Amino acid sequence: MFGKHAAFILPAYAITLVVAVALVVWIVLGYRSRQREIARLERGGASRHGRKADRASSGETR
Amino acid sequence: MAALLGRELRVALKAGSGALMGVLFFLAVVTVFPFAIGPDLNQLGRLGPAILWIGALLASLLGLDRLFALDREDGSLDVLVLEAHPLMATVIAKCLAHWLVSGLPLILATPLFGVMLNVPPLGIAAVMATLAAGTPAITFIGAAAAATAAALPRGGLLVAVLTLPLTIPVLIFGITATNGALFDPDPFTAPFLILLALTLFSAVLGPLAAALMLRHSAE
Amino acid sequence: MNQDTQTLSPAPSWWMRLANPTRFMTFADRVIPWLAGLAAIVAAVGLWLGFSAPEDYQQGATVLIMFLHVPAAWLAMMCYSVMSLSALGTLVWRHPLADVSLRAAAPIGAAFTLLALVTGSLWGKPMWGTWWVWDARLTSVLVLLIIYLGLIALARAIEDPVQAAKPLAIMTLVGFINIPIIKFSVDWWNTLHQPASVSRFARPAMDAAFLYPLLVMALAYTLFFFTLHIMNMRNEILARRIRVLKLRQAGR
Amino acid sequence: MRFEADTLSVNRGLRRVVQDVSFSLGEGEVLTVTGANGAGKSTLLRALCGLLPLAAGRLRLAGLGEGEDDPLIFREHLHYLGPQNAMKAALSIRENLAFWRDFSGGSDGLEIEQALRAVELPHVADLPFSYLSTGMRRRVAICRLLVSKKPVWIVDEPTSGLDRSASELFAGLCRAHCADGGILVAATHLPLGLGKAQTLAMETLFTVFEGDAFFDGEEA
Repeated sequence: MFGKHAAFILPAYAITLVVAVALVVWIVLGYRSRQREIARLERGGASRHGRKADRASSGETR
Repeated sequence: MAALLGRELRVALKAGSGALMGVLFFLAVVTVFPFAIGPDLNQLGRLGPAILWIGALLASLLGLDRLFALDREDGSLDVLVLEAHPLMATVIAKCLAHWLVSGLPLILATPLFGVMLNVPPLGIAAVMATLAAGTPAITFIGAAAAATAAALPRGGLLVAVLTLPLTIPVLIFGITATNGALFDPDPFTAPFLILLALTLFSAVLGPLAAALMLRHSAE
Repeated sequence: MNQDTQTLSPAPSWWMRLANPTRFMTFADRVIPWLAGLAAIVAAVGLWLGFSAPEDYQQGATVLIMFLHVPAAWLAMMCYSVMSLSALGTLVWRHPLADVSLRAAAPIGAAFTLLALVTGSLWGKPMWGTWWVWDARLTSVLVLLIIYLGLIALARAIEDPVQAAKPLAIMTLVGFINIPIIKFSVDWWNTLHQPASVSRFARPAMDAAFLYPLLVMALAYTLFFFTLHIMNMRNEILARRIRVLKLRQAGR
Repeated sequence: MRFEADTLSVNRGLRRVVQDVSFSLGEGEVLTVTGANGAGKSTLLRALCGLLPLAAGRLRLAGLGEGEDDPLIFREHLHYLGPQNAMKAALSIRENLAFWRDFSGGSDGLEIEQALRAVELPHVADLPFSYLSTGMRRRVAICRLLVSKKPVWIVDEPTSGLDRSASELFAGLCRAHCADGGILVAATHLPLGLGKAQTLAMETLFTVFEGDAFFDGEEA
């Protein structure tokens, strides 16, 4: 199917796939760990509104 | 502007370390090459101009972060930014002073190092001419990165990394012009003029970017 | 800055609507799955087209690598343009998410540039027997990679992202202005040193069989890039929220 | 000439450090800014000189005509004495002061000898700056304000490193500056002894974050 250059075509596709998957995985893991981190921090009381919540503002909570 | 140029020169001469460091580093680089390439003189002679250029480029890159860092440390950067009418003029004055202190000595040292590398006199003259035309461009381009890194702890390395790719055209035309002077078929004037054009272009772009960076010295 | 920055240049309304991180996050959550799906489909079509294309008489099957190499090089350039646009967003329009977009795009751009270099050398090996040839285009892509990594180093060097926004934007634009100069000087340098034969690396005249898969793959790469870019922007916004929460905790 | 600020707010990165500061200073008037460390005194002063961007509010040096409400333009009429001395250690006092006089362009300032006598350092003109003690260095830094005349002085911890008599000296210089129609904004811990002066006590803002607007999306 790839003839004599298979030794170059396959690695090319393999590396492209590896890099693409690595990028996706790195970003998705980053997203998940950051969400967990925010949840942990917000549970720990450091809510984003801080003093602003005392002031009568809309303060819609996400 | 003249006042700033005067002060910068007096500081550099009094402190004296700036100029010397650059030339010493240049000497170190030039000395290292023969160990790698071997003592064969005519081979060194052929590669001489390239070694001189690389040495000068690296030496001026590493001296760049001192352009603003010293002023930030003693607080005069804030006042310079405050008082400067056109801030770009102040940056250009500082770049010129820095070039006179660290760029010019490299050019003056070129004959000595050129002889060490068995570079023919014509080659040495060509390298000096192209360095004279090219090294200001390195200082100007580096001014923007130096302004960025002034407040950072290990700013020097960052300046070199940020500036190196931008100075590649200067290196290319510097060496092409030098070879043009040495070997007949190759042109000399065309690359040399392009080199001058690069310097003029970076004399505008670099200080403009550096001035923009310094306008709100956020630290 | 002086007080009238808002009236500096009225940006299009939907764009400014996106300027607000919370709305951007909901927009991102909605659009990412679709974009990812579309990218996958287009990539599949591209690959199918590519593999069914007849073998090139000159390069044999290695033309298949070109379908990866050329789009990657295009994306490396396109990504830097997106970063430069974001840099303008920071400096000129003061768009709050411009810096987030610039920082999110940098690592992806660097990855595509790396990909272009690797596939380029894999493509060149069967033809010249060496893994790396100082061809004008490959060298320019290499210099572009150094610029990318320099910007990423700068982004990590300055601790506070908001204070790093301006230096990053300025250095991105300085890089952007210099890229054509670097391209020009590398081409000049290349023609001086390279005997004409080696620069055969220039793409052979394209016939349709190769052009379509190439364009489809380029579209797939672009969709893939925007998916990753929006996802990474989402990460960057979350990272800044974490920073605010931690600063607040420190302040307590 | 009036130096007016209207609900100034300044950020350091995402942190709101200065919130809704207002003042109005006529000629001869003094504003002393007090507050604990980290309360934002230095940040406010740097913002007044245009060294830091304003997050909100307006700043004007009225009476200047064109460019009077843009700190980047009117700051040429300001002297800023920061926590550091802005002098080159390797150069002599005379060279340092001569440079700042020429660079600032103030033609009608005091002569260098006069300025040094005003801070009681007549004999040091030709010594390198590095030879001086911290107190003497601070006094030379104050001389920079004398060698070129500017209507507005913005000084941050001017008396740091100064003993009682030197602080008295500085207070005298400030009184002379104000008597001459100058405006003074000083951030300081110890009282400057300047008699009638507006005061601005700054308290540390921990909880209010510019970030709130950035993340909660009240306004774009």
